[in-house]
Amino acid sequence: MIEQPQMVKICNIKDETPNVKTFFFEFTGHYDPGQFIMVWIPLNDEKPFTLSYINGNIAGITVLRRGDFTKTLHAKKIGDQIGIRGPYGKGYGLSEKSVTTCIVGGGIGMASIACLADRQENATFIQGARTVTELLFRHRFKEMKLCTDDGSLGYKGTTVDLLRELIGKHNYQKIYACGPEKMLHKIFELCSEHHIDCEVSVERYIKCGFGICGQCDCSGQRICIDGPVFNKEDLRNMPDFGKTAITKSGSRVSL
Amino acid sequence: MIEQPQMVKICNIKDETPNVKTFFFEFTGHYDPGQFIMVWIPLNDEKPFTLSYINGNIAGITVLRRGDFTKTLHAKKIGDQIGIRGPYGKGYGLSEKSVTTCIVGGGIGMASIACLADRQENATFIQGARTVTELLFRHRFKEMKLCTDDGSLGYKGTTVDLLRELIGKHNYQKIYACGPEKMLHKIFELCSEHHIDCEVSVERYIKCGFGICGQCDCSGQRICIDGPVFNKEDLRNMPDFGKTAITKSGSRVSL
Amino acid sequence: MNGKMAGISLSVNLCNIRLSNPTVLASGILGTTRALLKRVADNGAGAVTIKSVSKEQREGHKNPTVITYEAGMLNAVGYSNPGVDAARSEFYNLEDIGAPVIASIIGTCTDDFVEVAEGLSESGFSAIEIPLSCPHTPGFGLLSGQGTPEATYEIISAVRRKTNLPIFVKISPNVPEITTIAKAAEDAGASAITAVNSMGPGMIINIESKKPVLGFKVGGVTGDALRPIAVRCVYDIYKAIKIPVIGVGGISTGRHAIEMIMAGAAAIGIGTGVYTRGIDVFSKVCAEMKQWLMENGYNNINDIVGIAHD
Amino acid sequence: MNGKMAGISLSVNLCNIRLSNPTVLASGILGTTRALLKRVADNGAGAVTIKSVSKEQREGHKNPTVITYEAGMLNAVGYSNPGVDAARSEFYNLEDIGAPVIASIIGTCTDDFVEVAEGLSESGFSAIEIPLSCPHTPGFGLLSGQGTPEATYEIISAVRRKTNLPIFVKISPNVPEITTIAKAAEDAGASAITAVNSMGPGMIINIESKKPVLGFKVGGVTGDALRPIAVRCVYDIYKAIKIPVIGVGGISTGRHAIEMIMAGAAAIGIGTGVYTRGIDVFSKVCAEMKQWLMENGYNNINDIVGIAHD
Ligand SMILES: Cc1cc2nc3c(=O)[nH]c(=O)nc-3n(C[C@H](O)[C@H](O)[C@H](O)COP(=O)(O)OP(=O)(O)OC[C@H]3O[C@@H](n4cnc5c(N)ncnc54)[C@H](O)[C@@H]3O)c2cc1C
Ligand SMILES: Cc1cc2nc3c(=O)[nH]c(=O)nc-3n(C[C@H](O)[C@H](O)[C@H](O)COP(=O)(O)OP(=O)(O)OC[C@H]3O[C@@H](n4cnc5c(N)ncnc54)[C@H](O)[C@@H]3O)c2cc1C
Ligand SMILES: Cc1cc2nc3c(=O)[nH]c(=O)nc-3n(C[C@H](O)[C@H](O)[C@H](O)COP(=O)(O)O)c2cc1C
Ligand SMILES: Cc1cc2nc3c(=O)[nH]c(=O)nc-3n(C[C@H](O)[C@H](O)[C@H](O)COP(=O)(O)O)c2cc1C
Ligand code: FES
Ligand code: FES
Repeated sequence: MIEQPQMVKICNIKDETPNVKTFFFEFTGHYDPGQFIMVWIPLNDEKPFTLSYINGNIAGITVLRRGDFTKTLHAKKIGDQIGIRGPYGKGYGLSEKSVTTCIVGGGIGMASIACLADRQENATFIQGARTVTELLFRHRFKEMKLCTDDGSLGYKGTTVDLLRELIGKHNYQKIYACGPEKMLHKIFELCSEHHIDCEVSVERYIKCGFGICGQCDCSGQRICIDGPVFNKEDLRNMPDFGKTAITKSGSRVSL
Repeated sequence: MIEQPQMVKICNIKDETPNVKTFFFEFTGHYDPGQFIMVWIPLNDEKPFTLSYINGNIAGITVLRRGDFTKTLHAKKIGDQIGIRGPYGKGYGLSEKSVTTCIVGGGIGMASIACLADRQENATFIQGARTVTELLFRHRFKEMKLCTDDGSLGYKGTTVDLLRELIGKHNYQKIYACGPEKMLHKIFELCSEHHIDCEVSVERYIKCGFGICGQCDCSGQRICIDGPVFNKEDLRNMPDFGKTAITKSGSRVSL
Repeated sequence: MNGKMAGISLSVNLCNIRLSNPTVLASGILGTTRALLKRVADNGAGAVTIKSVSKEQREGHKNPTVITYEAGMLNAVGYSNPGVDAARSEFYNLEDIGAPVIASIIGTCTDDFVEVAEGLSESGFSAIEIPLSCPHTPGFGLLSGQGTPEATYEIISAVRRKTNLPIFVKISPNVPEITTIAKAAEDAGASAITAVNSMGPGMIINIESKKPVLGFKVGGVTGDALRPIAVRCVYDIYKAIKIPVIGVGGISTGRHAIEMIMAGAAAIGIGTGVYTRGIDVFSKVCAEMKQWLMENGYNNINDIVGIAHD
Repeated sequence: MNGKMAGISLSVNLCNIRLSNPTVLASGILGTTRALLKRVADNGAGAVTIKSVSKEQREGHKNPTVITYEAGMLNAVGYSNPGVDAARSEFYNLEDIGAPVIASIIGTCTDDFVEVAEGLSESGFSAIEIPLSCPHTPGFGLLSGQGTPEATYEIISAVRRKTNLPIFVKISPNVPEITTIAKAAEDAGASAITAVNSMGPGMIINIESKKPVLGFKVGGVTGDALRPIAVRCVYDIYKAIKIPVIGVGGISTGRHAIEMIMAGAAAIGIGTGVYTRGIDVFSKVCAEMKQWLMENGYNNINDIVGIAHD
């Protein structure tokens, strides 16, 4: 394979929330939910995003506006081109229909888990956000259990609080999660405690995307190629998970 | 394909005449009679030879001692290694059994035509040499018609003389020939005159063997990749054939 | 589609030489005889270059002189050529070739270059290319110090004084500051820069025999391995000088050609591509360029020259 | 077969550092954290090198920083690193890594090199590698003139005075006379030469967007494209100096490693090979080397070092 961006035309843009937009483009490769692509804006930068939609040969990325790159991306119009390469990494492993599963998305982590939710039938699906206006995909997934930190909609509290309650009632055998690492770490602890399988998607600073630069390290695991999705056993051997990460320069910071 | 020599062990050596030896080695690739391989002696040189024997996975080259390279080759012992690459070029086209054919080998040109004679059934096979001790493969091809310039064995005269006589008697539809270019050119003229198809193998100085260096030119045809075997139509458009050739330096010399 | 493609122009004007398309047969590939030049022109080349000619005849290095590997080709032909007098008789009636013919001349000293240039001046060549950059022939190019700005200036000025033909100076990618060489050539009166010659040299060792494979042990590296280096050289030179650049190195597809042209090449040379895609690589590359131009809304190749700098 | 292979020794002594095998993780590949170094050692590397560390933290160039193409890889990471103080806390307990760890240090001036070398001197590194040869980071390597014999001599002598660790000097293939740099390093007290760093730089233009792909536009070329150049550099340097050479460039198989060792390398670095064959490229290359040695009647890798020169 040759790791170089291919230009694609943005064929549609959807405003999801005031700070989140979904960009649609043609995409024909194989894609496992949880994998990511690198999105290139020439002369600007190139950063990782998961596919949040796949519909025939149209895929979408759902992007939260944060810094320079995502601001530039948000300014793109229908017809503009972006470069994409990938998909990269190891996605979520789908469960048998008979396995009772729960999917948890926190914040923009929803983007990563949406395609999984499309494919994993009969799962409980929990979404958490700080407030009602930040909730995503409410029309797409009608059965979602919603949590907001401020109680502006649904359960008042975190996804972890709600998950803890639900675990008491349901016999989940497998939990999938994507969101802030603090949330993921709590879910990992919860799953360890209750002996539930889990798979979570971990974020680190990505440069190459294919396992050579070492930038995305988490305890010797390369997020980009060994992850981004890890299971409970993997995470047990990743002491950095939930604790520290290395930045763009390689400096170690506490989470 | 990667054009680099592979080392093979010489597993047998046969003295054919005082000046000609056959070297046998393992060879598994596909080979069309008339194609050639490049034979490398490390730190010495690398030159073209046709395969003169193929028997299962053992092939042979039959080499006339001439200058530095063939002298060094003649000094090789069983167990020594040589490098080979190829086969290269376009070989002879085999004829249907129903086509009456004649194969003509002159001097060391016999090496090129021997594997064709193995495969082309029911052909008349003529060999010419200066004298009896230079005749090749007499045990291998029992039915050969032999000519010597000095009359020391068989027909006294050239292969062309004999061929002219035989054409009178037999209705050859196709003639194959390899040998000195003067002989080839006469056979080509003979075939043109009698409206007989012919294929002859032309020699030029070979360097790359795969069509890039231009060293083996004959009227815009590259011997190494467009030939070395050409048919009557090809030859008609090759005014250099039988007349001039370019040498190792590119100087043009008359034949 | 074919109808639309017909409206797309590949023709370029290179130092007042009209090329029907920007593909040029690079020197040292098939340029040994008049007949081969004609055959290459018949296969679609916009211009053809002869194999470099020196004052005296040269046999070149021992074989193997050309080998390939995973990423390209290595060669150390060693400038075999029949010498200027023989070349003059080989290359006659060049108007009938069907494409402009470029002479390539080499020398071991300034006087040699002048003598060979003069020797070929009446033959009908459209331009003279002067490689100062061979990495594997003692007495010539990099192995005799011709690749410095000073030597480049001296040699090119001397030839400039003796001929009215356009002069293309062919330079090496193996130098820390390629633009200074290009500038020296421009200052000396060069009409265009050919960038680049083969890089390295490189070596491939056959591990079974424990010996370097090439007869000369080392040779210049060309083909895919060279392409990004050549593109960067052309990109840098395009910014640094005003005369046109002929981009050479690793081009075997229309996309490669377009990449090189976007970097700033007014025309593109093809060498190793004759191996990877056959002698009709020229017409293939042209068809692919046309296709791309059509699909991307261009109808003239000249519109994209240097566009990557915008 | 396995019985026989067990009798074959790959272990090498490099400047009195014992390596269980000659494969070394090249600098800049995965060497960002202690955990990754350990993982590479677990995957069979004979030694591992950290990503180059400068005095201050650096974010490096914008992405894309690493891309691949038909013949290899281009990178312009731009020496992102956390700076020497952070590196000291990252790289602790190096004895537990399972293979010797080599520090790689960079600087914009001689004092920086000295400061970084001193800053890492108590961390348990087995050697210090000093690249003077990066082709794509302003202020460092070739872009700040560190690749000349004079600069090499100055920087290496200065560091030599301040540390007792073996010093490996990493040099560029982009210089007309590589042996003069190797000699300058040897004269300044270097313990070994690492040859080579990435070549070029090269450029790849995305023709649809008409823009260079790398964030820094140009980047060093590595992988298959580089191998014959690297082999030739090692071959030349081996003849020119007495200290050992670590051969780096395009090695991803046992055959490649053996070729480089025959050219004169006492050990071999692997970078791009981590991409082409995976993180276990080290154990794969070792298994392939053993297999070849066995089939060819050798039982010690040291017996073939430089054998192509005989
Ligand atoms: C595997 C993976 C999948 C992702 N999927 C999505 C997604 O679907 N939707 C979405 O909105 N975001 C996603 N992200 C995060 C997204 O890459 C960052 O939000 C984006 O790069 C921010 O760039 P910026 O220049 O706008 O912000 P900056 O101001 O540069 O940074 C804002 C935050 O984003 C992080 N970030 C910046 N660059 C990178 C990078 N190269 N790699 C990882 N993190 C970075 C920074 O560490 C910081 O925390 C994903 C990240 C990873 C690792
Ligand atoms: C396609 C082809 C197939 C051949 N097959 C055979 C064969 O099966 N058996 C055999 O004995 N000979 C064969 N030859 C000829 C053989 O290549 C030469 O005899 C050999 O190269 C001579 O090398 P030397 O150094 O011993 O002699 P030199 O003294 O170098 O030359 C003696 C003669 O061989 C010719 N010659 C030398 N080098 C080459 C070269 N690289 N390419 C072509 N001709 C060369 C010279 O022009 C001269 O006429 C073949 C040649 C060609 C082109
Ligand atoms: C076999 C071979 C012979 C060459 N001979 C010459 C030569 O005589 N003069 C010259 O200027 N360049 C010579 N070159 C260099 C080419 O003209 C060209 O610059 C180089 O091959 C890069 O282009 P490519 O990658 O398309 O092959 C030669 C290259 C090859 C492969
Ligand atoms: C992504 C990447 C980053 C690199 N970073 C560094 C570096 O920080 N310091 C250094 O000395 N060399 C660096 N290099 C060069 C390598 O160490 C090595 O010399 C080069 O890649 C050639 O080896 P290879 O062909 O096996 O990759 C880097 C190479 C790559 C591909
Ligand atoms: S991003 Fe480079 S190794 Fe993961
Ligand atoms: S030998 Fe090189 S083209 Fe035929």
